[in-house]
Amino acid sequence: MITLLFFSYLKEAVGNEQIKMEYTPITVKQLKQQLETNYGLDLQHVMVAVNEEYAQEGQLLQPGDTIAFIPPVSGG
Amino acid sequence: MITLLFFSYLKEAVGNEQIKMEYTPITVKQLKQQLETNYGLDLQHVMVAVNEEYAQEGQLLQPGDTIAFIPPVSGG
Amino acid sequence: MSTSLFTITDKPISIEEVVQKVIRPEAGAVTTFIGTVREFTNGKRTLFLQYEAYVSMAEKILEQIGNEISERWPEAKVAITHRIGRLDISDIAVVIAVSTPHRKDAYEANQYAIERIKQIVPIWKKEHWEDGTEWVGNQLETKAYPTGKPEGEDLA
Amino acid sequence: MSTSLFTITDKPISIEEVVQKVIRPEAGAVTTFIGTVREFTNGKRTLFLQYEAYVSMAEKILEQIGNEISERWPEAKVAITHRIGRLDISDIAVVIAVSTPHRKDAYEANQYAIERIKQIVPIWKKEHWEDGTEWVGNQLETKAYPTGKPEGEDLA
Repeated sequence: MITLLFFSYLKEAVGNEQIKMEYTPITVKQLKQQLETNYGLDLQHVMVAVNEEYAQEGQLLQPGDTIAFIPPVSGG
Repeated sequence: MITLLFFSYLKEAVGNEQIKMEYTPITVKQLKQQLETNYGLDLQHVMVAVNEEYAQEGQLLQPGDTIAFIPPVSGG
Repeated sequence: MSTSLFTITDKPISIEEVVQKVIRPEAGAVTTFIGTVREFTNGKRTLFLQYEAYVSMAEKILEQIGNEISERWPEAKVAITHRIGRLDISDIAVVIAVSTPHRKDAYEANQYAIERIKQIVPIWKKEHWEDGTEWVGNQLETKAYPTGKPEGEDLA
Repeated sequence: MSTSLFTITDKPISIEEVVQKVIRPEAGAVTTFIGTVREFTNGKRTLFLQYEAYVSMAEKILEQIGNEISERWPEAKVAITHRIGRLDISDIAVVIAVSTPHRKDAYEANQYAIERIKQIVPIWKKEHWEDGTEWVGNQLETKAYPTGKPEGEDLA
């Protein structure tokens, strides 16, 4: 299993803060493409954190990973 | 009459915070020279305020003026 | 209050408490940055804001910013508290306190901290206007997505 | 506390109170500078400091600095409180708070204020060391006069 987390407008667009998915050996980039297709999202400017660390697009996901989708931030 | 005010190490050197003097029509510079002679002070780096405003050396004193001798400041 | 130097909280922030975390005998200068909720942005009135964070990661990234500052300004000590939840006009959203032996470093390191917060810390704010709501959509706070999603040229 | 924006006090300074004087709906950024008593200066241990001011003039000059800031940063609002009397290590000597709509101005105007305070506000501090006392004799805090008066090259 992997856990997906959504924040800000993505949470509202997906309709969920958290989604559990079966693990398959794919990269961050492939997961983004999959979500863009399934949910009609645009994730081009969305950063991805794997287990609370920013990840490169090419990173291969591992079973148990928590993948967070981080829209452009606006704290401060 | 004029009133002279001393601060910081000048107050200790003069031994007084405040001195009243008879008014005579002299400039700030002349007053400084007079005090340097009478008290053995060095006022070269000391600014002078007349009635709470920084004054030029050439300013002529008026009766009733309050003249403050302002050593290099060290607030903050 | 949290005694941690880098904290996300849903309670009002005490400036004194954040400052106390960095005051120390060897530091003579403390700078703070206090971000408050502004009523008007580009002429539009804000009623209130809703801040949301990926809390556990946000605290880690705040700590990372602290480490970046230590590399650049080795004598600096930093504490940052960011509030989430509903904030009204003039409420304090963030307090950054930096102490250093010399004041120039305290200003520079503090400014570095707020710039980095606006770049990488996973915190988002939703503007509540009189006529709707908008998630603020980029780091420079100049863009908003009225539909709740990026659109138009942002999708290009 | 004084409600005046520019104040000399012989009481401990509340950071929150100084900050509250400049928080307003149109400002989203507040910077503060907090000057604290440092224990070591050039390797020498300070026991405590004694601050003295020409109070009435000092408040006027602080206000003048506020006016200078308004000329350079018209949207800035400034409050400054400086403490006098005996201050121990880590006690707060001065708090400068500046609010602006945009943060860059808040940092710049704040730094301008502390530089000007160190140049022109009639406040002096006397260092109390383990082996004596010294009036700090120039604006850069690098010189002291062990005899209580300038001497040597400072007289040249």
